[in-house]
Amino acid sequence: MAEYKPIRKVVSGNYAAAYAVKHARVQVVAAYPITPQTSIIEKIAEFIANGEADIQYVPVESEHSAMAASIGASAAGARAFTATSAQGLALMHEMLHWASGARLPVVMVNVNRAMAPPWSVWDDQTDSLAQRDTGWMQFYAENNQEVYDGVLMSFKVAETVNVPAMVIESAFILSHTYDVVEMIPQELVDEFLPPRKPLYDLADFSRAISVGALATPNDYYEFRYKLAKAMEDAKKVIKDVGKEFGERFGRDYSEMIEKGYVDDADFVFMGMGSLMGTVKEAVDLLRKEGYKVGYAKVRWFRPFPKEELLEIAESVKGIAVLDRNFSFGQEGILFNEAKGVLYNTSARPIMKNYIVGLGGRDFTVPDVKAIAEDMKRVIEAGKLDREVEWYHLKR
Amino acid sequence: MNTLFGEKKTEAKKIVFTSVDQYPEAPISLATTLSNFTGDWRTFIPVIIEEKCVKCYICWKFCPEPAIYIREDGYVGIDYDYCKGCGICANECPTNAITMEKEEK
Amino acid sequence: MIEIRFHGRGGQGAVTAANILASAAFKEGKYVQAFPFFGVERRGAPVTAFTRIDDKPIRIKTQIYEPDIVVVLDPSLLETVDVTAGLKDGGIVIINTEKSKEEVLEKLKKKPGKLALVDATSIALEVLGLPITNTAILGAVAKATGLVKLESVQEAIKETFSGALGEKNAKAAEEAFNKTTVYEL
Amino acid sequence: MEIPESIKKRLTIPAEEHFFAGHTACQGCGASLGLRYVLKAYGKKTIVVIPACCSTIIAGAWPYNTLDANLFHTAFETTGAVISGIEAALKARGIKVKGEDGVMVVGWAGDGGTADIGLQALSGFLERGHDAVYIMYDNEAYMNTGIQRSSSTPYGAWTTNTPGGKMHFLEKRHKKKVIDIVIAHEVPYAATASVAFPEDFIRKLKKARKIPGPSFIQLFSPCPTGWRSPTDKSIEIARLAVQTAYFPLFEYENGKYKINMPSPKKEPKPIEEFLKLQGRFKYMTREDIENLQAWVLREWEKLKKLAEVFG
Repeated sequence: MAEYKPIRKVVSGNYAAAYAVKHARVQVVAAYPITPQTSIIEKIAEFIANGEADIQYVPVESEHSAMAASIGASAAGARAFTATSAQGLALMHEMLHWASGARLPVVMVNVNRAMAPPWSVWDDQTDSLAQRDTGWMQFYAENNQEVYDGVLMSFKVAETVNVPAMVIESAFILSHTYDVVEMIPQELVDEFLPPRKPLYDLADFSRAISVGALATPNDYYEFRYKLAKAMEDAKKVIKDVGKEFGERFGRDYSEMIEKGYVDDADFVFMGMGSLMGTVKEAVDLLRKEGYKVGYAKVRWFRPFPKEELLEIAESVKGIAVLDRNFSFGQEGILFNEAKGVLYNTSARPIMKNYIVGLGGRDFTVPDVKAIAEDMKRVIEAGKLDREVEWYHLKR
Repeated sequence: MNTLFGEKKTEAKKIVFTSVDQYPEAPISLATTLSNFTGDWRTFIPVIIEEKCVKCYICWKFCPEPAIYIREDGYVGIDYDYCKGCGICANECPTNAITMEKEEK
Repeated sequence: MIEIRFHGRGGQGAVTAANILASAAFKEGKYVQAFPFFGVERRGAPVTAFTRIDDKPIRIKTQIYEPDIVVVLDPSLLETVDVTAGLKDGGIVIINTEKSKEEVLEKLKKKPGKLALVDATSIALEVLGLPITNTAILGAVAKATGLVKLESVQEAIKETFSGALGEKNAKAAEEAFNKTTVYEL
Repeated sequence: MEIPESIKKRLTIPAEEHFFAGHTACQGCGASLGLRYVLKAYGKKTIVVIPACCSTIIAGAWPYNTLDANLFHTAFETTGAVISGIEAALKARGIKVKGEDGVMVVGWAGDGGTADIGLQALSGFLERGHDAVYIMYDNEAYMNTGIQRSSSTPYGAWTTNTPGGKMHFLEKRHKKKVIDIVIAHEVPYAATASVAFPEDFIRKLKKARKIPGPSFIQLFSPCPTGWRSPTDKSIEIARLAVQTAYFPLFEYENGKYKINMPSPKKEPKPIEEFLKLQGRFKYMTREDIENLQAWVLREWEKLKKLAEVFG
């Protein structure tokens, strides 16, 4: 193994994604422009134009076709990548099922953006979380570094378990924010991520195969189980790949939930994506002020890290779940998932759901402090006043 | 074996799995449809009158199954395991060398 | 952590200025973050961009509400935008203007600790032949704040714009660096 | 079994079969014949993409494959996009596509999946210029879901959602001219073909293989089930569609039109000859038939003019 000397660059989250695509030696990119994803494909096009990347770029006429073309490319043995956001992701929905059902390890970056109407181009997780049941893995990046690392790791995990993966970054807060990213020299990426070995290959004519034919009720069920099992197996692969990544490049991702101050915390903030950067900053300040608070950043939402969540829940009195998303008629989506995990266990922390930052409403350090104050009060009272708090709501 | 698909047909098997472990990881096919004998769909059966056959192979050309094959002697044969009895061969035969007859099963 | 806010108009390169400043600080071993106001940018409309500079990794992901430094790329913005909004006590304001210290102070809602003035538009017109002031103003930022060296700014400029364009822009920064007047208030 | 060389020489279409029997197409199905011809023309080094349509079923339920070639089943509206992605992957992997010995990437979609829900993906495929062949097998309605009208359904036709009845609720619009939309993309090669003329169809498939860029073939493909026609009449009906100039066979190659059939010099047969064999047209009034006949002749004149001016 060659010695690791990182290349540090100041790049946007979108450029970090594009660099990762280049370094992963992606062979086919089929994508459609949409704010705020567009600069990912612009940067990839620039790499191609400069002769820096040997990629077949298919400028499709819609996101539905972007995913369809990616599926075709992946089925024909190529390493395929696409990127989208919000409305585009919703348009792809049908084909997301197709990618996972055909067991194709397509990797996609979704730039989290709120769904319209009203029109919005700002950060909101409802677009990706609405794809929860499509059989895609979901990795939520906190910062640009995690966008870059996430894309590289996702290819490795996806191609090991033959399940597609989505790397999710916040609109503007990451996509258009320049930040320091440590990139990995190409030869070291190559060692970490060897060429793809497909499960099947449409370009192999040694035996004629059909993929995805009609399966009767007698057979369909078993294929669903296979996918469920692969997603479950992915947990170990994710942890192993995350550990390997840490050993090679110094950034450990062996935990599906990144934890801070959990061991002696009364309560923790739980959430996903860029808002957890602000939470970490705030938690440090709160600690200095004497609050016994920690954080639990959910990196992988699918497969869901049940076991790690349970460990946290057993050691704290309360969990404040921060959801930049909402499931109408119910509650925040991460909150809903986390509560569900704990039902059949003995862990019974008080859990309160804070709906924050929908449609890009800025979520700041003072906001975290205010929520900490509220959560402290709830824990002291030993009971919930209300389960779901629309924190930012103008009243 | 004197049929269109010869050995492939004799080897064709129905595949029935009883355990999830037997299934492939992805829904890829494992066999041809040759094990599916569609001949029992038939109500009318094409019968070749060899004396009238001029070996034009139009029937062979237009068989949608395909269930008509060309024999070594140049005449055509019908693989009744697959022939669904649509009657195109009889309708297209320029010399009326194929007739459709009610099949007794 | 130092937080800087840029005010400009769409098309003047405020966002690029924020990025170049971040790159320059990055060259000097700092951790940086640069981003536009998360809005819908249109040519001519007032725009805001931000830079954060720190000695340790920057985790905070919010907009900047209480800047240490404010940089104004277009003098006309003083008429319509409260550029000193949230400015920390003793903060620095850097303005592209031909006007005098007194005239400028009259327009500012909050008195800064330090005021730096430079006629970046004239410099840009002279050196680049275009009234795009984002690179020139960075020379003034280097001069007034000492946050980054002029050389780092010039290097970052040349990485952003290649060839002769980069050279010219680096020269504009240098001109501005030399022509900036700094007032301790 | 092997066909003797002496006989092979006399065959008008390739002897090789890459389409297995045992498939589950209806009796007298035109689409299954079409697929058989495609594979005769292209052989087993072919990747066929099939969206939701009758051919999904015809090609075999899991775990069986009717094609002696690789087949990818995809969603209804995605044929154009999926063949684009496959072609891009093959190129990325340095695998030869099209030409004499390259891999053939073939989209095989029905008229609903092409003229309606798949039109956008088809357009994208055509305008981007991928090296693949898109075949629309045209049975003039949504047959797989139980005979609903598509934009390719002809004027006056009965379908289950244009059922006639006392309000005379039949298809009121003429057939969408998908081939004209395709030609508007300035594709290198577009053609119409018919299962009744396999030699012509296979010649066109082979031409599509040689010409770089995207090719499109609209294949007239009778459906006895949906057309309420006797199963043995499929070829006869398809032949009459050409002879009446209802579905003339022509080619568009690099800007030039060429009519193959029927002869532009002869008067086409009256449309009734085509209509009378099919139960789907039995609710048409005399006026309906006249309207359809007028449309057929008008379009035929138009095509003849195009061939004359841009021949």
